[in-house]
Amino acid sequence: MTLPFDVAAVRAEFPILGTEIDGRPLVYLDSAATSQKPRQVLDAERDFLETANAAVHRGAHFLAAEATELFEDARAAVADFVGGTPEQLVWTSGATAGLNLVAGSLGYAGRLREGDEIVVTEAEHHANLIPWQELAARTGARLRHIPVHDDGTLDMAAAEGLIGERTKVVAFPHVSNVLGIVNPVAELVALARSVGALTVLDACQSAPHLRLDLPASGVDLAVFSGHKIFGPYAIGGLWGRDEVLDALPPFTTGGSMITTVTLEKAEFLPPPQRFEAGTQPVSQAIALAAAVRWFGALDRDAAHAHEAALERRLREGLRSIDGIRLLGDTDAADRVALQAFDVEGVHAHDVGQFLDSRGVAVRVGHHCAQPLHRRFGLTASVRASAAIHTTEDEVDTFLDAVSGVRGFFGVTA
Amino acid sequence: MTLPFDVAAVRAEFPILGTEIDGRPLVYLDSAATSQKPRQVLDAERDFLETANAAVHRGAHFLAAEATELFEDARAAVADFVGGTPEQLVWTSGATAGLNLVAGSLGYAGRLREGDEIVVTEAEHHANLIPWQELAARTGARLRHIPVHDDGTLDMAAAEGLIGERTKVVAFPHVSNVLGIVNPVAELVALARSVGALTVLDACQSAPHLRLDLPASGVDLAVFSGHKIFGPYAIGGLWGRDEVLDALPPFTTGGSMITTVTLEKAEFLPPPQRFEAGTQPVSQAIALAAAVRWFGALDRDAAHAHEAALERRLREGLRSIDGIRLLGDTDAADRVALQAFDVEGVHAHDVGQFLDSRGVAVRVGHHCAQPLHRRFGLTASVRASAAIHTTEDEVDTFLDAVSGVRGFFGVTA
Amino acid sequence: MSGLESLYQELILDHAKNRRGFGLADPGAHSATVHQRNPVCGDEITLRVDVDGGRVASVSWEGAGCSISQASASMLVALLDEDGGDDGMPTADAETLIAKFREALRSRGQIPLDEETFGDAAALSGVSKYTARVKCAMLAWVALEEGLRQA
Amino acid sequence: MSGLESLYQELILDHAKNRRGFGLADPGAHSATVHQRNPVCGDEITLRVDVDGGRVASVSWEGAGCSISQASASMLVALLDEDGGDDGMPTADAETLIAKFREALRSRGQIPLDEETFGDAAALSGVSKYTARVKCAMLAWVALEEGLRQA
Ligand SMILES: Cc1ncc(COP(=O)(O)O)c(C=O)c1O
Ligand SMILES: Cc1ncc(COP(=O)(O)O)c(C=O)c1O
Repeated sequence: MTLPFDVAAVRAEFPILGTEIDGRPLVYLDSAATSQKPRQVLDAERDFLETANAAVHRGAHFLAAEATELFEDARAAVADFVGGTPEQLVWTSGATAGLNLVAGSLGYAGRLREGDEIVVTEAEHHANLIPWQELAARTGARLRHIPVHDDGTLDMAAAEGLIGERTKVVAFPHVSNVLGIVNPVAELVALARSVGALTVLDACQSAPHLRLDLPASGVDLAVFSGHKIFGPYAIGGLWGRDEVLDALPPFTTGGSMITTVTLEKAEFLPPPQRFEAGTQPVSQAIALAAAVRWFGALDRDAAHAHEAALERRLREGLRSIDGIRLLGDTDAADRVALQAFDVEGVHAHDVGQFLDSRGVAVRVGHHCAQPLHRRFGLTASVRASAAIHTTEDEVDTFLDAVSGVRGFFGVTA
Repeated sequence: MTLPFDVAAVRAEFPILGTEIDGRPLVYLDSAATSQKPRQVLDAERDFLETANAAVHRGAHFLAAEATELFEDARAAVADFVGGTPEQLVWTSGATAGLNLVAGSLGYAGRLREGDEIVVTEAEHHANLIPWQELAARTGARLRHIPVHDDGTLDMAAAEGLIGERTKVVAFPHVSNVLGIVNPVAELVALARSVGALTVLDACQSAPHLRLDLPASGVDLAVFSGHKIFGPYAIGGLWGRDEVLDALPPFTTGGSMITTVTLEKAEFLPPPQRFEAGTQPVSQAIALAAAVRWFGALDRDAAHAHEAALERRLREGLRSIDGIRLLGDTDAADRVALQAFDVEGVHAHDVGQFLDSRGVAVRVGHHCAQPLHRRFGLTASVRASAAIHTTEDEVDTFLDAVSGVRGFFGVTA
Repeated sequence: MSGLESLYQELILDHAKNRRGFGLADPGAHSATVHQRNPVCGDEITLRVDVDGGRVASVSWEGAGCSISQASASMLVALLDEDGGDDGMPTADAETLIAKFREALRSRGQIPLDEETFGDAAALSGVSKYTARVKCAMLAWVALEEGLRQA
Repeated sequence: MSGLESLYQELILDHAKNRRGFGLADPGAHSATVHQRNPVCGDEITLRVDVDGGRVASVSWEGAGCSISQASASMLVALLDEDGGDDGMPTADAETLIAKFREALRSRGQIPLDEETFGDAAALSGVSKYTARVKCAMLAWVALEEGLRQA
């Protein structure tokens, strides 16, 4: 038996959660856009900057040695958080940068040619779509996509037909940032492996909720963003299998990733340094390590049960309100506590404004997933997304506010 | 008459400057590697994260609106710091990222071909060298370099001969991070303009010391790093003329830089957003704005006089010590307070270790400028670099320590 | 909820439902058709303006978006109709109106829109306190500005 | 300055000045030549090892770097000379030594190098407290490890 999860104790670590909006307590349901940061993370970064800050990997002086150690310890902590080794963890400025690195490096390496195919899903965030479009345009490769069923799950039968001999890359989200559905990673990896294609996992929306073991997942490469897992902005991770990273050339170049440089030519270090040109996000790495240490130290089973309860309450609550249409409404798959929806007759922007007046912060718009919205006949939707600090009461406040939307805007059933 | 500069008041803003190393006060002479951060910067970032943090440019909710305003105000402040408009200021993760963006984008745009030439200097930081090597290798263009005289100044006669009809890009440092000499920007721009070449300025080492007016300087593009101008890691700026940025395609792609996206194709926003794929370094932008506001509010004339005095003391002091050879020792050019040197008979690493035992933090190694070191017959040097918070006493402590180096290591004249 | 009610006045919700000028008219001899988009929220408008003898002869539009953007477009048409009389508003006057409208909306609640000048559109005054919504309210007006430049 | 003096013991400065085994010998029948570089500080070494009948017959080297890296290479040669006797140290013993040396240097001052086993190289114990310098001290030893693998 797991103990009930102590959400009050968790909340106490987040200074911003005490904010009031127009006299009402803030209900922050926009964690999928960016998460709030616990005190531990803010303190870790500030402590570092006030006591140990110096350029890493370069100096003989005391601070430099201290900073280098903290920085490399941070790499080990974050690598461990996703199940990998420090050598497999490349710092990036975020998931978008990681995906561009992979697509760009494959392009520079000449790994794609005319006739080759790249497969993504219809549920892609633009960050896992446009870099592949650009790579396809530059190489003559063809970009194809796995369609999404009406309930939001991937059309795996179609995937089987799509992934074939020509497929060189299969890139997909672990969890779509609109649908909240956990995609069948093992099945997609199996399909890709059977044709020798590289798999690239967008783990942005799974990392804040699920326990990740990337090496065991079978994917070749994966990306995530620090600011979505209780860490700072401007840092993220690219994880890759040793032999996969080893075969990739650098995407960007500069200091700290070289061995010998002449005016004519440079030789590059092995991974991960090969991909880390220039001064790295040092204080952010240390803060991100604090984030994953904090998060990892929670009772993850109890935390998961808490989030699962939030998810059900959110989805079932929305379902029971008139005129609400859910995006990705299925019991046939695992989900995270994130739900996008459309309010019939009221534009998403107006819904968001109404909820804001009740202190409820949600995201409105296309959530960087225009193709997916188009597939559901929408240009925008409203998305509520919870985090480990969200309470059932907050979900209820949100649901209560949503019930008032159509009345306020004079839409009658 | 300018008032004497109040360095004690400045120092009081830097918590880390109170550190003791083995019972001796820290003398931080490694600001050219990374600068320390004043309280204002640490506070601005923390305040933001505790009270207003939210995803920018995307939400209708209160925090999102607040965050967006602060973020765009920050852009305006940093743009203003270099003399530009907000539309001309692209956020990057640092100078290296900015230079890779420019070189990569020129490559994608097909702006360089076989037979074209790119001109850099022999005094380049690897960040302003390797991206051009890579671009040259990918396009068939030729990379050439302006040599450096024995005294560290650029061989402008050679530059005149080198920059010609085939030249498409001239990239150079405003101030070399090893030589500390201010390069003749106007002359180089004139040469480049006369042949219609694009100019790219690496302003990493000038931004912390000189007042910048990039539009007036005549360059087309310029980069700088936040962490060297009292701001956070993981952020920097790329400044460009409107028409120059406008003609560049994106280097990386993803969310927030598009208008319409289909599964097949994306359309991009105008600059600066076109170059800002993915979640931006929001809290870092706000903190960097705090840095330049703090720095900009100092009496810059008095500050400059203070730094000029430090520079003279540093250079003249080193000159007077036996067995010291300065890199870039000239009175024939403006300089910043940064001096690299070689101690005859003692390896730079050992010098650094010795100075560290006296509490003095300097940088040792090739400082990401291997070709320049090779040109002076060295593989490594020691570099002392001051900032606005450095005192004359600190320079003296440093000089005193340097005088003891050869004795300790048993090197006799 | 007074903030919200001042933002979404009855008049705004009415205009958003009964949109004046909605449905593109056939292009005239001196007409321009402009497409504007708010990349942040996806609001879109296609606006057609017909200019005749230095006057705004007709404005029609199509589009999708939040109630603020829809109401604002509708109110703009109503204003041009009412103030322009039979011949239509002089283009110079329309340009002045747009500039004043922009100034007020960007004033963060400092400059109200007066009913005398802006008619029903004065109800949009409340928008200027919501910086994230200013672009929604401006969409049709920016489209008209661009159209007048082209026509 | 006791920290500094324990790092730079007399013996270290001596070895750095009078380097044992400096200058590459002619390659033997079963020799390997290895180049190692410390990308952080630019220290470089080229080391040649000659293996004969499962024993380290000779080691010579060239290189440039800080006194720690130079002294460490010199001390390594001295140790092999003294402990190996006329026939040279068995390669398995050399490998064990290298492993122990690495363990001690990475121990952050926890594991000292004993003189019995490491001879003059025991003077490098102090390095293990300076994490930034561990690579300097390891350079020659890593080169030998690689050389034994190849020879
Ligand atoms: C002259 C110069 N250019 C470029 C860089 C690269 O800057 P960053 O490492 O912050 O990207 C530096 C500093 O490392 C520098 O001193
Ligand atoms: C599924 C998914 N992929 C990619 C991204 C891009 O992440 P970032 O903007 O942090 O680079 C996001 C978030 O914006 C996301 O939700």
